[in-house]
Amino acid sequence: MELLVASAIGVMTAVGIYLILRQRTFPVIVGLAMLSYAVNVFIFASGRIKIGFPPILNKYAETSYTDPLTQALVLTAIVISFGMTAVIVMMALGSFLETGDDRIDMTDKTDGEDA
Amino acid sequence: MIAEILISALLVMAGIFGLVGSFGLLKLPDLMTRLHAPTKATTVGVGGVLIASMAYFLIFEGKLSWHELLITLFLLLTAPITANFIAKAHIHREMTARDLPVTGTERDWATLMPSDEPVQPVMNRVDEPPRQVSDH
Amino acid sequence: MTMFLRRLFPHPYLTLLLFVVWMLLVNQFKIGSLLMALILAIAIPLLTAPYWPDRPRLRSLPAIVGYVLIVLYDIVKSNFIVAGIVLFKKNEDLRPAWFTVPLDLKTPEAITVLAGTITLTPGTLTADMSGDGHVLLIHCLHAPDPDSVRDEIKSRYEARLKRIFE
Amino acid sequence: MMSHWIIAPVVLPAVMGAFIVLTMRHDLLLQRVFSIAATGALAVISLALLWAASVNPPEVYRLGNWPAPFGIVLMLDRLSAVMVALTAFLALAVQIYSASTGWDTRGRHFHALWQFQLMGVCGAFLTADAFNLFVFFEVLLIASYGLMIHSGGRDRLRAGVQYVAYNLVGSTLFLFALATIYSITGTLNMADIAGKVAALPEQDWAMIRVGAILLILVFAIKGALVPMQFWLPATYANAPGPVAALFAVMTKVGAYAMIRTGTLMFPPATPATGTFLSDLILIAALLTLAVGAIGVLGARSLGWLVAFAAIASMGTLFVAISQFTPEATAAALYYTLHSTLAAAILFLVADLVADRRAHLRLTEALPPIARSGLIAALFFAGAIAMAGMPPLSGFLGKLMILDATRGDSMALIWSVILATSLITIVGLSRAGSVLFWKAHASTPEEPAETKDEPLSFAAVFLLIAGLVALTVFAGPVMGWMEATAANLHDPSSYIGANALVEVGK
Amino acid sequence: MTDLGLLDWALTFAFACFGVGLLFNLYRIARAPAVPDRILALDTMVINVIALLVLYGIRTGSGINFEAAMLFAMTGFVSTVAYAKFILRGDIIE
Amino acid sequence: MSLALIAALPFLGALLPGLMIRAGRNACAMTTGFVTALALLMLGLHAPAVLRGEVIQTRIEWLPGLGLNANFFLDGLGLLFAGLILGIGLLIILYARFYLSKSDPMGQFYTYLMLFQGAMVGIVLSDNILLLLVFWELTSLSSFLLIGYWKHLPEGRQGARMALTVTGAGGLAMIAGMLILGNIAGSYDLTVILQNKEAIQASEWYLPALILILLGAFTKSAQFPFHFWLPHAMAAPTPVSAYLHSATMVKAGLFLMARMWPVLAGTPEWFYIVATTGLVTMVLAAKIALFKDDLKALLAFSTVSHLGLITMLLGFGTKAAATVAMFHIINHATFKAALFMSAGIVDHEAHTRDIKRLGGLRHLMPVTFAIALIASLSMAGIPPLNGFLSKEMMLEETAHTVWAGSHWLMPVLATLGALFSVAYSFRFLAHTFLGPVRDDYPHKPHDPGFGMWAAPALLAALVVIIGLVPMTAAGWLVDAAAGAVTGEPVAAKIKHWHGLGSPALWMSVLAVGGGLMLLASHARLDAIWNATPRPEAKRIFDGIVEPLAALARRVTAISHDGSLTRYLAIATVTITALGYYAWATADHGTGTRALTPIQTVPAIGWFLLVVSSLALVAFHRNRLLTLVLVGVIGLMVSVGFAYMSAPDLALTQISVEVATVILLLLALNFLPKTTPVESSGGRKLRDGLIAAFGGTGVGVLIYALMTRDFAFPSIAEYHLANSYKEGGGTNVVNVILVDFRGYDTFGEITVLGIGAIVIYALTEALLRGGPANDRLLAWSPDQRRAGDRHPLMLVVATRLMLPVALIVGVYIFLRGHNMPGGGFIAGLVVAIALVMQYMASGFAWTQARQKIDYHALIGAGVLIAAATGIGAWFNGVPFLTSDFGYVNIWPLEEFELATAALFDLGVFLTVLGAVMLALASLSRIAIRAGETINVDAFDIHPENDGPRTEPATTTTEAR
Ligand code: NA
Ligand code: NA
Repeated sequence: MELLVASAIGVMTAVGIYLILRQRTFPVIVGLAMLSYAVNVFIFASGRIKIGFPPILNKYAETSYTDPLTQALVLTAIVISFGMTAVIVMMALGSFLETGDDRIDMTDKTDGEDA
Repeated sequence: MIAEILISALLVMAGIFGLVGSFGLLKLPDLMTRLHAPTKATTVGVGGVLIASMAYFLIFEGKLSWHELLITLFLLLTAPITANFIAKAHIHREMTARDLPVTGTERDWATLMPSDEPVQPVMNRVDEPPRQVSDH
Repeated sequence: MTMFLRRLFPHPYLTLLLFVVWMLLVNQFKIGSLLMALILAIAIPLLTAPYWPDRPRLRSLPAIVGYVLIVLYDIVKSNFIVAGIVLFKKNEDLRPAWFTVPLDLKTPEAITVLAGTITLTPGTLTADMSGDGHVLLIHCLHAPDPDSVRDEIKSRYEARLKRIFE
Repeated sequence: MMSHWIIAPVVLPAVMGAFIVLTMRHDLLLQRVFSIAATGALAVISLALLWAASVNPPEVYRLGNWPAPFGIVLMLDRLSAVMVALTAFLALAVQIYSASTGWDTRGRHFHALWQFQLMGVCGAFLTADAFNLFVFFEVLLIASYGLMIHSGGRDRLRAGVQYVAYNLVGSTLFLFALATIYSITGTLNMADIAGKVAALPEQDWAMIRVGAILLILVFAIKGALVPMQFWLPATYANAPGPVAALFAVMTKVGAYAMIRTGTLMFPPATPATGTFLSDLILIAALLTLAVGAIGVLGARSLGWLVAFAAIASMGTLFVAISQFTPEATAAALYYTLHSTLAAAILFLVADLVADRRAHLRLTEALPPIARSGLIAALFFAGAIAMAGMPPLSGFLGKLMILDATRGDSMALIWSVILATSLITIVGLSRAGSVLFWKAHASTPEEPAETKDEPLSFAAVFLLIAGLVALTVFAGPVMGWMEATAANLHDPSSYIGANALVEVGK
Repeated sequence: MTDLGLLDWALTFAFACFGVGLLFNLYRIARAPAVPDRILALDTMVINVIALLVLYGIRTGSGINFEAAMLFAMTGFVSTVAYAKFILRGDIIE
Repeated sequence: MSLALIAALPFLGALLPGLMIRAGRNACAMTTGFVTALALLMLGLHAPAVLRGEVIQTRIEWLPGLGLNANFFLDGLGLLFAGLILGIGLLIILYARFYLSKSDPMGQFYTYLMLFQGAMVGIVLSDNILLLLVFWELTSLSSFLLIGYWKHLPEGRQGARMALTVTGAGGLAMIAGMLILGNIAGSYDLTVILQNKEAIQASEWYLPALILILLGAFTKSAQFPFHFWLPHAMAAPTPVSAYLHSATMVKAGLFLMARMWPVLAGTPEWFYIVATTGLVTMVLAAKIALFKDDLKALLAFSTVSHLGLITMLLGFGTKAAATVAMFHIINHATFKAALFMSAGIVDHEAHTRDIKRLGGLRHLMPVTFAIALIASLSMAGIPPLNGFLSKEMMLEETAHTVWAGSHWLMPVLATLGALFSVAYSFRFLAHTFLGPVRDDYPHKPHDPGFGMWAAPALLAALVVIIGLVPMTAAGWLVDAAAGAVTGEPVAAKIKHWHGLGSPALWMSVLAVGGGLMLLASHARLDAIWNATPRPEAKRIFDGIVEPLAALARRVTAISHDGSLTRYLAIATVTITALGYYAWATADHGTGTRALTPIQTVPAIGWFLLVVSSLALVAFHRNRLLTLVLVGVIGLMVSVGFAYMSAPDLALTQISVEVATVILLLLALNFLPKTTPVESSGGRKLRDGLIAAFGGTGVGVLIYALMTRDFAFPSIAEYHLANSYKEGGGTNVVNVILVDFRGYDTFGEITVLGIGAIVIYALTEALLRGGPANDRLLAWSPDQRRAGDRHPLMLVVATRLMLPVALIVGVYIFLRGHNMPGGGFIAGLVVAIALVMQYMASGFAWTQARQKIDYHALIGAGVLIAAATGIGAWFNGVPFLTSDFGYVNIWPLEEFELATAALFDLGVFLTVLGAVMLALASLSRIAIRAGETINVDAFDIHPENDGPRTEPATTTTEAR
């Protein structure tokens, strides 16, 4: 499983990087979402993989559990990146409505010359 | 033993129907026919698995789990809506009134009814001189 | 009193349903659960009542149960038929068809149940509705004889629903 | 346990922010009164904390009463106390400016976002938990997104999107780094990490080095260290003036985190990481100085000029940080205080000009503005502070940094610092001459329109007074910073405060 | 998991069926004439995943993932409707 | 203390003019003059002691950590310079009062002047080289203000910038030099450094320090090749020129060389650098002065030349030469200040300084002529004036100096310099004042009032007095100053006549004679001069600075061109490369942890995930399809979590994923539906490589991590062990979230809440007016829309599903502490249920039927969470300390009454409010774009006909 998880993280990261290098806001946002998927799984995997041992305590059995801490961290990370995604989506929309195009580069105007 | 056979049978049947559902998606010729396939995956397929699960937990673990029933109900409730929406999307995208039977009433099919707004080209092609806004 | 009850239970069947759902969710039969179920089953319909104006009156519980059983039976039966079609019938031999079902039903809820039933029973699928809500557009996977399908829908399902809802 | 005051700099703005959103979002006056009062209270509390940190050893605050390293703890030491105090005072002055110039009326939720921004910054300074640092980075970032695009507008939004996108990459990187570090050390408490990293078996060194460098890169983004500085100019130049002024402390969060990380978790003496972090920081810092100074000389608008000046100051700061010696760290801390105020002053001056001008381009002159003389004087003060010229504290800071950077690379460091100073001086003098002198060439008459916002000028004067105080009291301030640096470079008391103790729950 | 051979076999069979089903769905997502087809495939995929989750619950004798299955059903439905509504109207919550 | 006060007085005085100008120009000038006079008086009180050879010191601790202290000392050198600065300063204040016109802001002028004066006094009194640097840089700054005083003159602005740039650069070099010096001496105190000659001159850092310090001195004193800025600084008002460029600022460099003379001088390096520079400067500048037509430019180059002379003398490194240097400093200050003021008077009266337009003023301005006559004769070195005395002594020194083995080079060049000096001095006099009266002056000149000529007249008197009785008038001062410079007692012998055997006599005669001859042929030489191409300082300076500025502009514009894609590419490459570097430069043993076996169905899931991700790259232009693929990926990630023992993650991921897709769909409605092809093949390849590079790095890293065990036991073990016992919950993840790390969660929900209000505020800003609002008002859909907005089946189904989903939400909320679930997921479930309702019947329809304010939800949520934490304070325990107990209030469900549950309620409310507020904001945009609001729940009602809608304005917009 480790190989699958690692390669999946790698692929998602790569796709995310490729997309954040595009020139329109939309693919960049999708790329950021991919990166956040990738990093979430990365955090999760950094607690090592254990199949079939969820961190729900079982009073009746002597069992081992998977790392609950990384899961909690991922949860926090998911929520935060959700908030961030919502904001950037909205800002991208606002920027599109203000300017009439959804380019992410500002090369048409090299210097923020106006007040 | 009988329970085991029963559950196994349910599972096998469920598996087959689930697979048929997905296979239909591949095999059938167009969207409208393909749309029929997943109903099987939904109903007998997942339904079978869920009932097998209930039975399994009741018989082998000694606890009756009702969650599966809820899931089944939910899937049954939503499947028609899903199908309806995808069909409407298909009709909207691919079909005209001529491709469909007439309603026989004064109005056309709901999806094909004229919408209230005119259609314009994409916004960023509108050549509107950007107005400078300043806070000052 | 009736007024009070109607206000307390804007949707008695919904209340019942939620009560059952809660019990299914908590998966345990205790007094506490029952009480919680009751509280929620009363509170939530009250909260959501504005989203469900003009609720239909359901006439008879046995008719509802009967209808559900018939539909379940039909689902299983027709599943096999359609699975056969998917698996064994060549695409060239397939006779998909569009047809319409004019409605006698007027209640939105009833129409929805009918449309859902049509979709759930494999082989047929409710694709759309006429702009006035009086006709359903049905797609049939393999219907050499659409008229018979329409007739069966009307007699087997719609008629029963009419009894339940109107 | 001293008190709950340690967490007040987080809870107070958080509650105030939420309170504003909940109860007074329709009444700007209420917002102003409560928000400024809260910031004032924060300033007072921060002074108390500063005092406490001065007389007491580092103090731990166990959130949820869980023992370290299992729960999250806050640490109040001299460094975090001074950073919180800096933030509070900067925020107070700039907030008065915002209210006085009416910036807070030009969009919604200014004050709530302001409070949340403070919550995030203070939280980041106080926490001793690496993941919690991430969380508060995010708090301060998302609030900064809102403040950056406050009142909207075409360029601001486009720059805002870039700012957010770039920082989201940074946030992702932060998580990669934290997961890597946790995956090796099995802990998140920074003091605990320090101990674990120091004792790390050799086969895990490569991983911890990767984790460390990724972490440093996150802080490099925040601190605008080349080549991660690109987000800054457009962001700061397009942000509302007071927001940019407040952002002056945001880059310092990066610097703070770098100091904390580099002295606590990965000090150069640690075998696993060695000096490779400090070497990289030094190279990047010198480049940052160069990029900043060149940008000051080449900026076409005042906003960009100030932004690049801020970058250059970060370069100077990071040069000092990269030495990781007590002397250099002390100098870095002094320079942190100075450069934060200096950048804020210039951003506010730029805003004062912007308020009276159609544009801030430096390529063409516009007629003189109302209160030109006063604003020019303020600009002059800010510019000499930023350029590190006497008599203001920038000169002292720079002298201290030069004095503290003695080593193999002394000649290089000195050359870069001094050469970039010259470039900065030239750039600033050219800008000032176009903005305030050339104007008189086109139309000799004074403009009729005058807006009187005495409080906004008072706010700038307050910041300048801060610089003057830093200059006059350089001796005591520096003495304090030396003690702080000594604590940082001998983190035993910090680590000791985090030691596992049984806590009665 | 108990050592019931038959049930085990049936489970494996069901796993295989729904697993292969997923691959079919993937094919339909990758190769389809239009987006509605893909939405359909995704919807079916959700259903297959639900089935797999429940099967996994039987195999491990644990009901821990039932909530997940329930939520998959709910979110699968909502997102399918959202995609379709987008095609139909552009604005999904007009 | 009093020395510090002398230095501080001008600074304090700088505060007054701005104020006193309100009382009138006289009051302003008098106040300023009074302050200066006071400082001068205080200095004078110290003079007797200093002349006795005492050194007066004041020490104030400032920045002891650095060794920068406000230490002052006064010796003969300091006395000489401070006296000049304050004394001439006083005269300048007087002169300026009459020179400045009514339109000039006089308060500003005096303020700058006092700042400058303070900085100069500070320099000459500093006993700490860092303190000296402070004042040194201050002179650059204040002179910048003074030179640029006439803001409207482009020459003024440019001259100011040039002066600042050149002297600033020198100052910076000097900082380095001084730091080195201090480092060698072990102190930054001058008195200490001055006693460390051997250590300093023996140090390997001596030469660098010397060069760096001399750079500072040379730039300040306008020595070749840095002489070019001084003439351009002449755009300043004449009082400024007279002050800065005769008596003070330019002499700061000389002062510094004199100050450091005891430790730096006496080496060959010193001699060759300083003496040569001085000599070259003297000759070159004198020659240029001869051909300047602008009176002030002529005087400026003359100043440069004389500074060169003094520099050369200091460079000789002998006691005698240093003594002459001191004497000439005095003399030059007197005659040059007088000359500048005369030139200013001419300019003031005739409205021109162009020598070619002048002449004959002797008749019109006799007083001015008299002053100028005395001063310029002194400058020319005509006996018996003071200029003659020091020039003679200078020539004498050169005659004994050997330069690189040559005995004649020094004297010959020095004589040449003197010759030029005679020539330009006489030219100044002759071409301005002699000759016939002209009728084409721009303004008819006549002598100004007494106030204006009083100051130069006084100076001219000094010229004469020192010339006549040098030993009485200046000898004592020269002795004191030279004694301080050389560190030995000096008794200068200043005489008019050294006898016929003195080489200086003949050199002098040669200079005067040659000079007069040169002047005679000036017209011809001038023609040649004008015809000769030569480097023009301003053009060279501009030629350096402007291209550099342009280059900086280009570099900045190109590197910071607003291309985020490039910024991100650079960032990604940097991150990845440094990651690899960190990895490659240390040990990474192979992991020993046992691998988890791969099963078939998970492998299929992996395949789906990977294929969909890659498909995203291929299909990303079709944005709707992109979202469908994101849906697949999200699904696979969630189910992967479920499989890998993370049910809470599965629940969260899937609900977040849906909420995200919905947000994106809402936004996509207004965005273009496709992404155009913009990247070239090469660009795609580049990005692909970067992506592959980064992805591989991350994959390798996590694989390496997963295949080894923690180096130390994880803190998670504590969480597992204490979750139930101490945290009261069996779902350890949830207990971590609401208890062990509840503080993280507090931050996290705040993030969500902030995000929502950011979105809200942005929406307000967009709808407030402006291009976005205009675009929305003019908006119409870019795709055909179906006729049926609220399909009946969905509406009806939702009526049932909403309550069910809500009850599921309650269930998930309540069980969270022990089983997968909790406030966050519950919040999302409820939010999604509400979204379903929105999709069914429309936003506005739904909104009109509920009374919850989403802002309030967020605020209340955060406040509840915070209050839960604060509540702990009242128990005397830290923020967020939880308390719990299983409460069994019969007959209710046994539920846990944990403060953590209350905290979770805060989480729930915030999440719900945040998601809903974000969606509501998007809907408001749609409404502005012309969305109508339906009156009925669905468009098609079988019992009535057709959709009924109304314009949005009649209904309350979303909150
Ligand atoms: Na809408
Ligand atoms: Na939970």
